[in-house]
Amino acid sequence: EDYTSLPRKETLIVENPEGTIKNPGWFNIWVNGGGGVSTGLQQLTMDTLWYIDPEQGLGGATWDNSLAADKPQYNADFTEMTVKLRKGLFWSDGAEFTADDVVYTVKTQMDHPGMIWSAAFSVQVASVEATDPYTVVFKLKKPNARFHSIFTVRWNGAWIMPKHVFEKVADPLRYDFANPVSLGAYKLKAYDPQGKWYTWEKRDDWQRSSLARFGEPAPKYVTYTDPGPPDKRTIAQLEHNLDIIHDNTPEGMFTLKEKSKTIETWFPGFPFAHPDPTLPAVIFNTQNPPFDNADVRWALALLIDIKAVDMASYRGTATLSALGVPPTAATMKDYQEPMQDWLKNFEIDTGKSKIKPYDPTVGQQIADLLRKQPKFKDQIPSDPQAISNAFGYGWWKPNPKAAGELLEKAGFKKSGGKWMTPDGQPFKIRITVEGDTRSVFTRAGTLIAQQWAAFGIDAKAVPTEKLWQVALQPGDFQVAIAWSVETWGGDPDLSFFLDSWHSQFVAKKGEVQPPRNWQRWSNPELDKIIESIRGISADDPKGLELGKDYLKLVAREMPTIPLMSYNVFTSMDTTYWTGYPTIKDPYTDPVPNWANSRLMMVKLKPAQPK
Amino acid sequence: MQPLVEIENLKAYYRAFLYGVDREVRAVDDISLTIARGEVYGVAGESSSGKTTLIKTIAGAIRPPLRVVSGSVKFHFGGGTQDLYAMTPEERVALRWKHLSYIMQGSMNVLNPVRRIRHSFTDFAFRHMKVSKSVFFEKVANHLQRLKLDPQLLDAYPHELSGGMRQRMTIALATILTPEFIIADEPTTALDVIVQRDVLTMIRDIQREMGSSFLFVTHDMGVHATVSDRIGIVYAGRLVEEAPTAKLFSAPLHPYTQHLVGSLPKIGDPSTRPSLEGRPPNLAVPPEGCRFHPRCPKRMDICSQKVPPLVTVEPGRRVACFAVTGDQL
Amino acid sequence: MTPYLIFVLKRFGQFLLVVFLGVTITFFVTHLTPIDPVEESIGAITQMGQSDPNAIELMRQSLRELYGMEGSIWQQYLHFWLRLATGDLGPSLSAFPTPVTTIILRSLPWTIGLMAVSTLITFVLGNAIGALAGYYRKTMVLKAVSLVFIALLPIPYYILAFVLLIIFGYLWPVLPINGGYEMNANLNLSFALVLDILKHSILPALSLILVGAGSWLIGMRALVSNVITDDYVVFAELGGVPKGKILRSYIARNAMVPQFTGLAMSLGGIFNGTVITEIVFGYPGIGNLLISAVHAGDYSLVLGLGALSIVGVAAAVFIIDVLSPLIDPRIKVE
Amino acid sequence: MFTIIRDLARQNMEFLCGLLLFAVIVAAVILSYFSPYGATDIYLLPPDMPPGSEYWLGTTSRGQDVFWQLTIALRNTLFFGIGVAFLSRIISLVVGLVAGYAGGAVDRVLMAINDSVMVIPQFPLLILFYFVLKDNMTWAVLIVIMASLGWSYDARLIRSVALGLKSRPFTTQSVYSGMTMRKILVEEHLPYVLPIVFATTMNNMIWSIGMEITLSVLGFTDIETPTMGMMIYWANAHSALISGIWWWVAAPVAVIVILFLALFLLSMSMNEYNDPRSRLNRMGS
Amino acid sequence: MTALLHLSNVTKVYRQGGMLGRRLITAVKDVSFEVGAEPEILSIVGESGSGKSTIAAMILGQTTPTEGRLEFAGKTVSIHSRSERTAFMKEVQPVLQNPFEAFNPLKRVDRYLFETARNFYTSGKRPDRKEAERMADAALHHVGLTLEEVKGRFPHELSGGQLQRVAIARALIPQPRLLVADEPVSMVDASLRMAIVNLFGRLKNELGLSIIYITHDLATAYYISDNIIIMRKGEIVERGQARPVLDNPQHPYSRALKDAVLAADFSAVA
Ligand SMILES: Nc1ncnc2c1ncn2[C@@H]1O[C@H](COP(=O)(O)OP(=O)(O)OP(=O)(O)O)[C@@H](O)[C@H]1O
Ligand SMILES: Nc1ncnc2c1ncn2[C@@H]1O[C@H](COP(=O)(O)OP(=O)(O)OP(=O)(O)O)[C@@H](O)[C@H]1O
Ligand SMILES: [Mg+2]
Ligand SMILES: [Mg+2]
Ligand code: NI
Repeated sequence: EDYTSLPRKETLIVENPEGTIKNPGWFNIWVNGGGGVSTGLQQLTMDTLWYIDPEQGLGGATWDNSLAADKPQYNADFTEMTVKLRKGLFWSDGAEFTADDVVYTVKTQMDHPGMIWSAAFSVQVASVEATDPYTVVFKLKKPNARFHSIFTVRWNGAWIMPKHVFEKVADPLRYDFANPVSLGAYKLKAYDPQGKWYTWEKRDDWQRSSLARFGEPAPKYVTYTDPGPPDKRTIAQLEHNLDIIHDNTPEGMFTLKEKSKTIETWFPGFPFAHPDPTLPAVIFNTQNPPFDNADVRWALALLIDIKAVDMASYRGTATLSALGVPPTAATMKDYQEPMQDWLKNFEIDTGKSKIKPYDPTVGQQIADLLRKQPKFKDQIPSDPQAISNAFGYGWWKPNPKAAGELLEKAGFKKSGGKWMTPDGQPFKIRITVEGDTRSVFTRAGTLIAQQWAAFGIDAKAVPTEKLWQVALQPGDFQVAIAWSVETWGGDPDLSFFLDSWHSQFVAKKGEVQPPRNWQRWSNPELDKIIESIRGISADDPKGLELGKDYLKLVAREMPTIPLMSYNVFTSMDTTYWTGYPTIKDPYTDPVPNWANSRLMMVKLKPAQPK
Repeated sequence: MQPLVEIENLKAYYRAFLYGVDREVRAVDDISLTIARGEVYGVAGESSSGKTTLIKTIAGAIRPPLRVVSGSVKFHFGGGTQDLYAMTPEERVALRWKHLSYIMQGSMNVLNPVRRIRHSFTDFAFRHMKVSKSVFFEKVANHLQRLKLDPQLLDAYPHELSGGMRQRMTIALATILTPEFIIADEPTTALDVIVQRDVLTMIRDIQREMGSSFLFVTHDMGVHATVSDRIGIVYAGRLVEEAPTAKLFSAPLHPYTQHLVGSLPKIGDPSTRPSLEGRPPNLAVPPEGCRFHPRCPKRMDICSQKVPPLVTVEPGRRVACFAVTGDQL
Repeated sequence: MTPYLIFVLKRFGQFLLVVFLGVTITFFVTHLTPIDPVEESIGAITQMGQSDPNAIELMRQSLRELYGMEGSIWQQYLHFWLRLATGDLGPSLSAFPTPVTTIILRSLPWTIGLMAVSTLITFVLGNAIGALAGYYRKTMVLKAVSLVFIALLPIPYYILAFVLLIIFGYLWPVLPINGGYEMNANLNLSFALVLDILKHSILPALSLILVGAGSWLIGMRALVSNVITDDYVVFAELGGVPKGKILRSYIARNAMVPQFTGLAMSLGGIFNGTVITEIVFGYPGIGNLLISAVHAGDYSLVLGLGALSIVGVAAAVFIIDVLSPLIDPRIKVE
Repeated sequence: MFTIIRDLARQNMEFLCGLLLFAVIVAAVILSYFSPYGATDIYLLPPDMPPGSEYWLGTTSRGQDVFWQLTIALRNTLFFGIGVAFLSRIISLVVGLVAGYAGGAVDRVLMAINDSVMVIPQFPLLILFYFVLKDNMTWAVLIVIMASLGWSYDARLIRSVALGLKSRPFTTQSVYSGMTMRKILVEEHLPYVLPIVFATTMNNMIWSIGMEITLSVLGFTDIETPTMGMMIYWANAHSALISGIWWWVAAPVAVIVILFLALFLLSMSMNEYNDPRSRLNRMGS
Repeated sequence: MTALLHLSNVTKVYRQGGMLGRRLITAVKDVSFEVGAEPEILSIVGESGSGKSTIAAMILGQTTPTEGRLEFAGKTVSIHSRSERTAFMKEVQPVLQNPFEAFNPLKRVDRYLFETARNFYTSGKRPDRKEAERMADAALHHVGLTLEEVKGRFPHELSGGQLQRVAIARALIPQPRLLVADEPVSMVDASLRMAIVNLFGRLKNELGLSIIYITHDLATAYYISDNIIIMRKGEIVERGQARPVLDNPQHPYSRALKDAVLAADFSAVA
């Protein structure tokens, strides 16, 4: 073989947001061994029973039966789940995919604590067996209407292991799975021993993979690479050396838009970025005073001027949300839009007066504001629906007067221009932000701190590396900018995050909180909603109503102040490939670390003839 | 007597700015002297009287802040006449070591400490000898043997040699090309008396053998008595007396010389020696008139007003003192 | 035993002591980290995925067991030395069960290659210009060149590297700006590969040299202006030794002596890697590894890298001390 | 004192340049106290304005005036650098002088500690401190930590000079004058090592400020205190270089360069002034 | 009557090469001598490296002998605490070789006088500034200087002779009984040399001070000293009254040493 790169026209080059992989030769995705995941491994070679697309999906549905031939079948009390598998799917080494692989996956993991899905299976699965080569039956330890979600890819899911490979291995925990056998349409071609890049090649027998249902994947090769810090990604894409940037700074995105004629983005104009189904928010540690008091939380919310926060953080490219779900995809039409009337009439009592805090025109205002900047003038949508999609429906109006009243109601006093807590101490807030890793939210945090400080609160943003491990998990924070809400994106069922908000999972003060519900908020009304959701099936229409109940509850209680969706500045270069997902053809999430982004491969077209 | 070096009205000053004050140190102030071929000329005097400066000026080792203000230094090497301060730098470099070598003050420490001594010989002398390397080192070895140095020492580092050996090495280096004129500044200070004696005799022997002229400085009168043919006494930047060695010791004329000779204690002579009172003059603001007059026992009125000229009182013998020569002008 | 051998042995004892103290301090400091590798691992596993709180508790227990994190810190300390005695640094906690040594050895050659070469070039360049500028004080060109290097010295390395990158990778794209070799390169040893590796190292090396040369230059210049007035230099000048020879064999040769200790230190220091170079140029190496290990609370990897660096620096100083009699013959070891 | 400065300024171009540059720095530091904007306030001004008559050095993408931001950042950075240099100088002086003078076991113990500190990898240690201390990692703490990492090399230098001083006759004279060790070290030996102290101060400041910037660029410091590193951090977080907001980066870099050129020129010309040999060299020309 | 200073069988072995070295050097080998109770000047002469300075260092308490005993005024010299050291320094003071090096060039010379005065007070309480000045002035008078000439001056503002006299004056302040002068004139030129040597003679007579005078220079030793010790390679080769010994040296080495003296007496050479 020559010392040459692969033919550029046949290669799709994608950013791997995991950066440089520490243990590049580790492909055993079932063990957290320092290998990469978004290296193409989970997007191109892994497969499992079902997928839910964060956007609209191919084939007309967000739900996709991938390895499964059909939706999961539960018995009446949700203690047994039966799965029918597709026939004619093969591993890249020629072995056929069968029910044995699924059974092996579950059993092996249960037998090896330390494997990634081991605990999840152990907690739930009583037994699993293959009743025939294409049917698997799970018996559960207790009723669970959403057991299938473990095999349902949102970003990832419990991937199916190749039994014929792993059964020959002495210890699956210590096996690196070099030369990974693929169940996807691609297989490993080469990788950098320094962990900078991975290249996958289309299988000759791609037709024997589940993706083949949608057609032939176009790129012969797909390379996932670490292109370095944002500015370098920008340069690389300007030079057409990087087809998909996973994420960028807003400014980097503006630069690309300005300097490159071949850039495609989710929104063609502002805010360009793809709103991921994740809800960054001001998260209070509600176990500690004064943040255990909803009045205080509301007061702080009314002190935020969201337009300034938007400009400071996303520079106007945020998609705002006043509600406790991210303003994206399915939730837009399922929750955001239907709740508008309720929001407009929603009232809070400050103790002295009743006010209607909602301002439905915020999106419009931001659009107007942006339109004033000559550079962006033409890129700002004007159609009201487009504005709502791009900038969100509305947000709370800043109302310092009401905020003051609420604080006073909570026993705070203002003296000498400074707010004092009920026990006479200066009201001091430290907002923990994530620093460099997610610079946009760091910017938001500093601005919110400034707004609170302007009101007489001693507020300051403090960056912490490893925000999640160091602050959120142990509950060692007052207020943080982070998120505790993620949804399926393409499906309105909120159980994905909400189930773990049940008070049974809230850690005691000083103990480690399981992921989600970082605000450590427990509420009997919420528990009731969660329990009701547990009792119905995932596609029961009643779920939507329960979801709205949740939204109303958190609007009243404000355990977190939702800000916006997690907008990801994914940009796609059309020099070599076209057919990327955009708002016009939202067949999947363009953000390439999502396993769903495998759908792109079949939709892409070479821009230039070979 | 055939002159080899003629120095006329040499003035060399140091100019220094110190804390905003412009200061001029007249370290060599109007000195004239002549050195004959084959002669050993000794310069003696107090510390800081300008001996080193004089010698530097003659050797052409002028670096700021030292400046030659006026006067000339003429050499008659190989029959011709060369004026040191009218030459180009290249011409001066050509003279060095071939015709004129200079052993600086502190000659124990002038060899490159991190290289073997062999290299110093190559650097200094090889260029001038138009021979092959092996012949060159043969010559060097012979020369070293004459100075009672083992030729193997060429492969040693300077610090591996004792002080005496190092000084002899420097001397060997300065004499290897048999220059016509050798200048040395306190070549034997800080040596053990026994070693010092050996080195001095050796210098003397070599000088005689080569017929070179030799100018050297020390304030140790014992050394002068042993080596010099003629001695010049310097006081505060001026030559105050010049005489053949024997005469200088047996009948010094200038009061300073008299004191110098008279104050030396001797073994076997327990009589009390006087010590010279007063401070050495500050060369930045030297006394008016005769510079010795503030400390002089024979001081007269005129001494503080006029500079006594250097008068030849008998052949080869000059002195600058009104008490000796009278107010001749 | 010869005195030199005794000297070497004693000096080696000192080396061992310093390594022992250094590693001990690093051990305890790394174990102070509040980041728990288990929680870190759970974080990675649950990232955007399933997160049944009961399952997570179970996962926590099994990982703790798997990583062998039981036992008091003193037991772990003892265990560490016992293991180290056999050359084993244990498994990495963030890339379990891959041994720390495997992970380090993968990146180390890149770090050493880039840093050793650029350190040496920097050393030679900085000292050469410093020596010239110290000797020929009035030459305008030298003054200007020194000034440029001195002005480069305080420029934040990140900025300098980035500006180079923008210039040579974007405005005038002639040099590769990412990685140690071309993406999708064929990594079998070939002339083309070597050439490619060299090409990729130009910018990282250049950036290191540009910021690094200044301090050598300043040091050398000062040393030269001291040496220049030493007697042996003056003597050589009076002896008519040619200027170039004086500069090389007299001035530079003597002024270099203290610089070698500095060189040893910086060569030892290369085991720290250079995080920013690796980040900016995407160059492979242990600097990035270190940062990610710290982030992951992977103290066995941090400690492995720390120990490597400590041994590196201490060994470099040890070697230079042992060799110093060769560099400066005046140093006696009797 | 004044005459010395005037004198130096008159004869010595380097000194004059250094002095002028230094004056610029001092002026900026003084100006920082008159800044019309709060040090940490953002979005007060239109962002991304290029340098011009209204905003001399332009504005940042965060809506801050680069000029005023710079003066405050310079002040903080300078105090940081001086703080680290000052503290670490004290440690290295104490260790170096005592080890050199006392010799023997004291020397060996101090040098073992010294060498151990010298070999410890600083960077990971700093990051670990950052993790351990979190909110308590204030600038003061960072100064102390940096100072306790940055003394060992210089202590060795000072020790080597102190070793020489110990055998100087005037030390014996002091001993027989009945002076205590403290007095001898502080009053007799200290003046001799001060030139080294000054010379190493500049290197130490380059090191500490460089470290501060590196830590900042990696996001390891207090983002609410404007410093040179923080300015670069924010500029970087806003892709300033790639999006053409070059003045946001150029301004702090220029100031750092000016600061160090000033320090370098001053320390160089002062050293020459102190050393009679090179001072006289210059006069001849 | 006990001797002022008594060395019995003193040996000093140095380990060369610091902590690393192993070569042993016997700098002083089994040396015994004494300085009597009556004031005297004792010269120690000998080639370079013969152990003269080592003996001085031992007498001054700077190093301890490897073997043998050193008694001062009948008591074994043992310096362990600071107060013992102060008490000892009150009795024995050094005069250093090079006057230009003996003072810190960055400090005023009077500082050493005042420091000495304040640290070695004989009266009950620590002298104040005035008293210290008085003591310094008194000591300076003995060497033919006044405080006025010295006060506020830096070393470079004084001549070598003056400096050496200031150094001697400083040593006189504690009113010691023994001065140890290690080559006090080897660095000053001929005209100053006699001034200092003559001063020693005066101090012995006027203040009743004993002086150990270490030198290379046989002529001045002959000129000033009462007794003499000639050393070679750490051993005493000859001793006795100065003049008889030098007039007629017995040991071959003493004779060689005498022969090497370059006589300035011209007739002797010619
Ligand atoms: N570089 C210099 N700058 C200023 N003045 C100097 C310099 N070198 C010497 N002098 C002064 O010039 C005068 C003569 O000094 P020189 O060295 O010639 O004396 P010397 O007779 O050789 O003394 P010594 O016997 O100590 O060697 C002295 O007053 C000295 O202070
Ligand atoms: N501190 C020391 N460590 C090791 N050896 C030493 C030390 N001091 C002196 N010596 C050695 O002891 C021997 C005697 O030295 P000393 O200084 O006493 O001689 P000296 O007679 O004073 O010589 P000089 O006339 O040169 O001053 C010499 O060989 C010297 O090298
Ligand atoms: Mg001289
Ligand atoms: Mg001695
Ligand atoms: Ni007795």
